[in-house]
Amino acid sequence: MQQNEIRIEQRDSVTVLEIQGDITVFSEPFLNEAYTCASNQGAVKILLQFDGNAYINSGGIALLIQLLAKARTRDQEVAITGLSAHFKKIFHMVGITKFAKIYDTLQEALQKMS
Amino acid sequence: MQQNEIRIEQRDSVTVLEIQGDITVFSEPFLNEAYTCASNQGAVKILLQFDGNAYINSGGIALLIQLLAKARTRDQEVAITGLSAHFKKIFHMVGITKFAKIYDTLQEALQKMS
Amino acid sequence: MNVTSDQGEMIRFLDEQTLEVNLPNKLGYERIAMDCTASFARIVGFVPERISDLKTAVAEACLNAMEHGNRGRSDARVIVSMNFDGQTFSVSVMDEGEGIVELPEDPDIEKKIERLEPPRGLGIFLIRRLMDHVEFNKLSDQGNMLRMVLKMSRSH
Amino acid sequence: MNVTSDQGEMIRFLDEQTLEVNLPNKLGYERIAMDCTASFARIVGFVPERISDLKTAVAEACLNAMEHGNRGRSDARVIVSMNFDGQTFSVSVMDEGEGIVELPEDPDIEKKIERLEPPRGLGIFLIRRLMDHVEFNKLSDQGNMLRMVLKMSRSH
Ligand SMILES: Nc1ncnc2c1ncn2[C@@H]1O[C@H](COP(=O)(O)OP(=O)(O)O)[C@@H](O)[C@H]1O
Ligand SMILES: Nc1ncnc2c1ncn2[C@@H]1O[C@H](COP(=O)(O)OP(=O)(O)O)[C@@H](O)[C@H]1O
Repeated sequence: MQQNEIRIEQRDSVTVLEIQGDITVFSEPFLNEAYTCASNQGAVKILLQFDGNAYINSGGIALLIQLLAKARTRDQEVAITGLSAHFKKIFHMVGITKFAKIYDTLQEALQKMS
Repeated sequence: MQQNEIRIEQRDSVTVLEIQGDITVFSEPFLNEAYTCASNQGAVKILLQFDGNAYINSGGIALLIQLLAKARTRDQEVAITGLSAHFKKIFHMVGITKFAKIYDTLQEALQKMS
Repeated sequence: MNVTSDQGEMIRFLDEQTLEVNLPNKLGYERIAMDCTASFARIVGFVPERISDLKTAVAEACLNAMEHGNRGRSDARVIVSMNFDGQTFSVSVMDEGEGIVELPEDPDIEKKIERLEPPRGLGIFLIRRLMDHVEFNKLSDQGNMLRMVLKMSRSH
Repeated sequence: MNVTSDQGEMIRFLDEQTLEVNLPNKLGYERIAMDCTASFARIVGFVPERISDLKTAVAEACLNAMEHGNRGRSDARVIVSMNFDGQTFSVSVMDEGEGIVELPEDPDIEKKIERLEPPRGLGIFLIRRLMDHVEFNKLSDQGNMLRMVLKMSRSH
């Protein structure tokens, strides 16, 4: 039903996953494929760039937690940008921010990460 | 329940009514007051500037038709801007465009009207 | 499918493609039905332009149900039922009235501006122009029903 | 108010402040309930921030109703009833299940990342954090009900 389009782009040392669309349980194949692809290319710094209008629910957040768990075992740094104020708050509440920095803009993220 | 905020601004020979909010039957007092106020100040060229996100229904369009009818008896020129593509289509369907020109932007309207 | 219960009222069975919104008869609340229909149409894949058409048609049908069908009675209800079968998106708007006595003629803007015709009378015209198919005065368990259809084929 | 008809099923009376959405049990359709609730909350004057909270809470409650209450059964329904009395916006989400057996503890992100706890289990936590008041396992004529409340006073 619901699909994501994910573009992978290397910006200096940072691998940006630009994720279009909602983040729900239906995102699983898309998110996993993009993450695996980035990892196979040797990514060590990964920036997840969400669509500010996306609907993100607990199923989608669970997928992100799984991604963060994998990244930790591989010593990858993961950061997040493109969240609306509401989802920034939600990510704080859940504690995602303990394992992934949240940046307001792509520019700020790229600058601070490299 | 629903309110409009209307700002009246004189731009050279054109009186601009900048209308915030939805256009429905609830807009009647707001729209009438603004139109009367502009007319009393001697407006001859009136530009209605809508909010592109407004919800406009048949009750609101009926109010506009009444305004156009009054303007005609007073030899005022009325034009419209700030409509979404959808409401441009609707205004064409109903025939509003026979009595009020629709412009894509405020700038274009001001230029063509003066 | 409708069946009549022992008490004579009808019980409507809602199937797996059908969604229903039950609204109080309150002017302004047509927006809720409108937003709900738009949300459904977006999920099943209609393009923004057609969703705008649908929103206007649903709002106008609800306004008519509130004003004419239910005659503004605050204890009446408007029920909006929507269904998508993969091809056809249909929306039914039900009120507790008797239906339309006479379908209005298309509005004449010249006459309206000359005040030879009342400024109102645009709702049904818009519904007919925007939807692919419209049926008036259908009998439902709630009373009168207007049913309108949007087809997926027409470039979504 | 609920009354039991001759046939033993319950008939729910909807009052002038109450609006109801009746959804098929389909993952993804929680968005429709969410958009409908948001539309209602916007009309009665809640600010965008609180509407976002409400949207997430309603979506999570609907997901739980679909997955846990109705156990994914495609012929089951989720009913979302919403009411605003001028002060309190309340949303009830009903499913055909037995209710929650044990309220989960708050999620522990460290444990989740260490895989000592499943990644899921965030829904009820979010609902409780975002709403002003939540009641679980209320009995309704549909089965199990979760009721949540948003107060107007809290800076809208
Ligand atoms: N649901 C309804 N029940 C009864 N009569 C209706 C209904 N909808 C429309 N009508 C009748 O059709 C007429 C035209 O409706 P419409 O084109 O929407 O314009 P308007 O609502 O401005 O009169 C109404 O004036 C009314 O007499
Ligand atoms: N409507 C419901 N009916 C029955 N059980 C429920 C319902 N909602 C939640 N639960 C139970 O509470 C648990 C926690 O729910 P939640 O916090 O939303 O996380 P998750 O849905 O990811 O498990 C669920 O796993 C389920 O056992």
